[in-house]
Amino acid sequence: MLLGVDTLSVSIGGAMPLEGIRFDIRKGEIVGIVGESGSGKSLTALAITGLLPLIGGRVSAGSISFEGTDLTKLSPRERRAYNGRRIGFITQNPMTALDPLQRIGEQVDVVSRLHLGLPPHAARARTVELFRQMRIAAPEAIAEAYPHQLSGGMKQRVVIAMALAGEPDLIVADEPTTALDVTVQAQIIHLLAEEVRNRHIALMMITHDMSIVAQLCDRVAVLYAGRVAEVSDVRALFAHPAHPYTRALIDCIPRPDMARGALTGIPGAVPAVADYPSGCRFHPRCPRATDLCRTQVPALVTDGRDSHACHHSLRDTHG
Amino acid sequence: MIDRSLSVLKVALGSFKGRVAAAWLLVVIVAAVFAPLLTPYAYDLQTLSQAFQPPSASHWLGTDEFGRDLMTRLMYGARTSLSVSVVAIGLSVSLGLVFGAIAGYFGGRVDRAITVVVDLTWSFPEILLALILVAIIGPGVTGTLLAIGVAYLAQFTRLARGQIMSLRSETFVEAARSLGASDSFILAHHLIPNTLAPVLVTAMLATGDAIILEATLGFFGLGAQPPTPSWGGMMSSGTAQLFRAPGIILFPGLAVALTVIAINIFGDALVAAMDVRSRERKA
Amino acid sequence: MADPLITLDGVTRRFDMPRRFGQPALSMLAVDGVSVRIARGEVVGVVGESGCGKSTLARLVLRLIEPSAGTVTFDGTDLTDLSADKMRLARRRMSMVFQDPYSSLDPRYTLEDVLSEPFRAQGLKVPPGRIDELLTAVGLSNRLAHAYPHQLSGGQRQRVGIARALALSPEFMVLDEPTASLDVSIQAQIIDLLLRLAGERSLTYLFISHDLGLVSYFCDRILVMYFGRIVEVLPGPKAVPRHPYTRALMDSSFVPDPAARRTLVPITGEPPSVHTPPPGCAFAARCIRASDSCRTTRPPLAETPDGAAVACHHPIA
Amino acid sequence: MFTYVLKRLLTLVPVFLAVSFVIFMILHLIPGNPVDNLLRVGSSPDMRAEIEAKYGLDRPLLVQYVIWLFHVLQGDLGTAIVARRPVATIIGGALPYSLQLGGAALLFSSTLGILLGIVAAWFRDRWPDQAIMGGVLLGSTLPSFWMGLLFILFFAVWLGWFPVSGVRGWQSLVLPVLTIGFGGTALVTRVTRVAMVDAGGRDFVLLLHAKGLSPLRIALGHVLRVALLPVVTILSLRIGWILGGAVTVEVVFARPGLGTTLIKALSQHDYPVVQACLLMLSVAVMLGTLIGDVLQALLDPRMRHGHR
Repeated sequence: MLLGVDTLSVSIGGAMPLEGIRFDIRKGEIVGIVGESGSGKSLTALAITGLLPLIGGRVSAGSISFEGTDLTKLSPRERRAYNGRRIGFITQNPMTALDPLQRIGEQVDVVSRLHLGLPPHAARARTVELFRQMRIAAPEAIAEAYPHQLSGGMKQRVVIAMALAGEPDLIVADEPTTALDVTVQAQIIHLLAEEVRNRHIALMMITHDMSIVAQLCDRVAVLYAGRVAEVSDVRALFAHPAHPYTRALIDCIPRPDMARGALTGIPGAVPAVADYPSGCRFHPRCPRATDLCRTQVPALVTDGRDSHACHHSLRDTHG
Repeated sequence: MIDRSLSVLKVALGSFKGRVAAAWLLVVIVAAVFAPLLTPYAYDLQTLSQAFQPPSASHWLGTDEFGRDLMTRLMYGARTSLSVSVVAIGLSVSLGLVFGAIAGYFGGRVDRAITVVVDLTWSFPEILLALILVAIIGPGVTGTLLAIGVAYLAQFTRLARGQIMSLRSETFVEAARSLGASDSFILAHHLIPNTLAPVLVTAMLATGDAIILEATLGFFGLGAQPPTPSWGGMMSSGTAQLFRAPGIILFPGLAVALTVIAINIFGDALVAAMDVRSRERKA
Repeated sequence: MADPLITLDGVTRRFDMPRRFGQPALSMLAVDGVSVRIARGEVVGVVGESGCGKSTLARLVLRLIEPSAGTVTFDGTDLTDLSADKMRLARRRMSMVFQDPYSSLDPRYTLEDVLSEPFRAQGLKVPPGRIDELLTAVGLSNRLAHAYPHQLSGGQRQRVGIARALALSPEFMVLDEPTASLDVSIQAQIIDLLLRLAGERSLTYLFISHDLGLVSYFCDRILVMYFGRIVEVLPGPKAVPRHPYTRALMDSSFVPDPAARRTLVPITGEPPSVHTPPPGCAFAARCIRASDSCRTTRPPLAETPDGAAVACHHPIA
Repeated sequence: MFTYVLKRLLTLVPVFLAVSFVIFMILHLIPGNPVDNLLRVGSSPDMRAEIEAKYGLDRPLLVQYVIWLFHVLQGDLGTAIVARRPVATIIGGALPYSLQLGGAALLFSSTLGILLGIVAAWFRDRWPDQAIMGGVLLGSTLPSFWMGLLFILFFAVWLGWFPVSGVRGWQSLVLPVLTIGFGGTALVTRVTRVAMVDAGGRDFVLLLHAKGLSPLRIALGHVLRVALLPVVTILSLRIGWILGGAVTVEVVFARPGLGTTLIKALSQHDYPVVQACLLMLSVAVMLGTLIGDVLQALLDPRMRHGHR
């Protein structure tokens, strides 16, 4: 096991927007973290990359173990040694992800200089090679360019190259294609999948898009309102979801074979942290909710690596 | 509108700093308005035998070189300084809103013409503009008032124009237009109301700057002419006595400083209170 | 199509860029010669990527932007030469729902203010009970009439936007990516609501979107835009695309089924610069089927009897 | 870069024309006949005729302006009415003192202000920030002439560390620079702090942390550079503001300079001198914005490439 997140809770101010998160990632595995906005998926990414303090948050309970080391117990300096080296990070909006005043190449070079101890020339050669693998045309010229001279898709390739530069074991990608156009999104997903598979790097893919999950991931963790709804293998998840929320989320995507009127959505909206309901947080929007759901928080039931938190699991009825 | 303003005011007064600042402003305003009722002396009563008195029970802040009661002159001075500043800023705000709205809403050549003039004047220090204007209009209360008003005109035109421009590209304005709303309807129902709040807060902060500017002009002897007391004028005549009776300069300066600081603290509290509301809006 | 509600004929919009000192004047063709007819009761989708001109087209149809060339005819009247007063009257019959549910409502307005604005802007009285009726129609409680937008969720705000568009009982609505900034669960709610309203009030929609899957679900007919032009018209949601760009768009959208993963290598590159449009087909540089003629001659939009049309020298058979 | 500076200089030409026209018009806007305003009471008719001929005072206004501008550009600023000396000589004598004071004050304010701004942003909402921002509030609200008087009272009269007035040696520069610098530093500190906090909250900073860079390196190597852009903009726009402070402070400390010259000329209605002083200050303001733009272009590749 590469990464083990165990009963992780995150506090910001007095609120606890993330509670009891549990899932794990094996070496070379692609795991999707999926949920609507407000589900806590980006906070999970910040917790794993140790960037919570930047937004005034902290891990208030639980552990994040990376190859057996609990990252939450490390000093800031020790923690920092993991970033860029063992764990790469790709942010949502490539347009704002790069320092506007520094040349593209220097921004990538610094990773291999800092973490692999390469001298400037070797670092640049490595950057250019990474750009070439990212199918960036004229990589030497791009390395000398500034961010504003590149398109969004091109910048996201640079950000991916940056994440790969430290030869990490895990890349955390927070909605890396949401800000991009459909055709560019497909290019980037394709490229990202190819690179992590070839290098046997684990990928934690944060997304709201169930179709990206279906296309890319080996395993999936579904989050709702700061808690885990379900963790499962991707095929099992789409074929036989355990949690009604997972089912509903899949059914929100229009498919070519869908009849008009079949798309109804999920009633209501994801509650804000201050308005989390009692019991199962999904109960106000759930067609299967009972009194039990309204009062009792469902436990996260574990079955091997899979788990789900529902009093009336769909799998119980389907067998 | 009124209940929204009240709720902002309540948040602004929620902090200790905000309350102290508001209290001081209230004291100054009351002193200025009710000066004749609050002091037994006349502001221009010269009693040369009483010159350079130190602070005492009968003269709380002492007397000046002509034996005039400093406290009395300070209170009457507040009348001049506050009213000149407030009226001058009122002038800049109203004219600035009109120019800014015209430039921002209609754009094109009108906008470019206004912007060029405004940017030009904006890059000049207010004190220089005011000095030029006083030179043209002549010293005195009216001259100071107009000079300050024009000196700050550029700032408010810029602000109003910027507000209107950014509001104009808001979707709710486009929505109104898609429903058949006319230019004047949009101006009256969306643009002006949404511009008012930030302009009023800035106006409040600018009033503080205007008080300083008025005092500076007064210090140069270009403000209200003797014997009418103003904070700047009192300090101007006090320079000659700097070493003998520093109080003549100290107290008016302190009055200016405290009032301007109070305005700034209270204004910042208002800004913060409005920010809290807009953050609630986004959440 | 005997009696189209809307007819666009050669509609073009050119934007002049602000001139920079010592540089030649730049302009861009946001929409280039678009001709479309929309029948009463039809739901027409416009799909394309950012910068293809679809949002400009939406605004040209309602004359929120003046066309540089071409005409827009609404129920037999040419909108492009109506006087301001006549145009205001015409606006009672058409309306728009906007993409951003946050900036589309004035933060100082209560929902009641928002929903009475269409009447006030037209100089009309608000019919008694109309506000409640509109709120109910879009599935909002009438207790919310005095709420401010910041007290609502994104989905609720978008419902308000739809209610406002319905206020004057229009026949035609332009929907400019009404669900693009919403979560999928809310997107589905809104699409469901729009479909229901279209049925109940026999509305005609022009639906703008970047999501081919969504457009195929929602629309009767689909126009595909690339670089300011219509490159393909799909006569029905199940029609097989023939333009390589439409095909690429289709291959780029994933399916929510791990058993149906795409293995195709996606198209490369990005659209050309708006300031230096290529002389031939704008898609040629990214197209595997492109030939020399594609790079020099612009393919016309060729219609077929079944209502399909494609602008390509080498359409897929 | 050279062509960029040249282009910016060219754009300043119409601005200079506009400003100089306004300054020229002062003579016509003040009450009274322009000729009378250029002459001492009781001047001979000969001198009157000479002035009228020199400035073409019987010609249309625009022609008069061109003639005046022509003289000005040749360095002929006219003759002072009261001092009866060429204005250029008066200005030439005053300018070095003002440049000295303004330059020193600008250097002081920007260095200290940027430093304090960085410290305040680094310790945001903790006591060093609150202390600095308290000082900023004082610096931006206390009238500068009053501060000057207090400084004189305290440092010159009571402690005797520095001279009360005059221009003898560097000591005489300390108090005036401190006086202007108090307000100037407050301005720069506030702008720097806001810019640092704003830049520090941008997306790219998150990614820098994710690369494993140290917070200090991120703050000084990346955030500061981005934050300096608005600081430079505001500074260059407000150079005039600091020079304006110099006007008041020169008077308080009885220093020779443009400020004292201007105030004295205003009170003596010596309009050629007033015009010349204003012209000098305007040119300084314009050069300030030019230097700001050039600095901006040096710092920001987007400006160099003609974006924004």
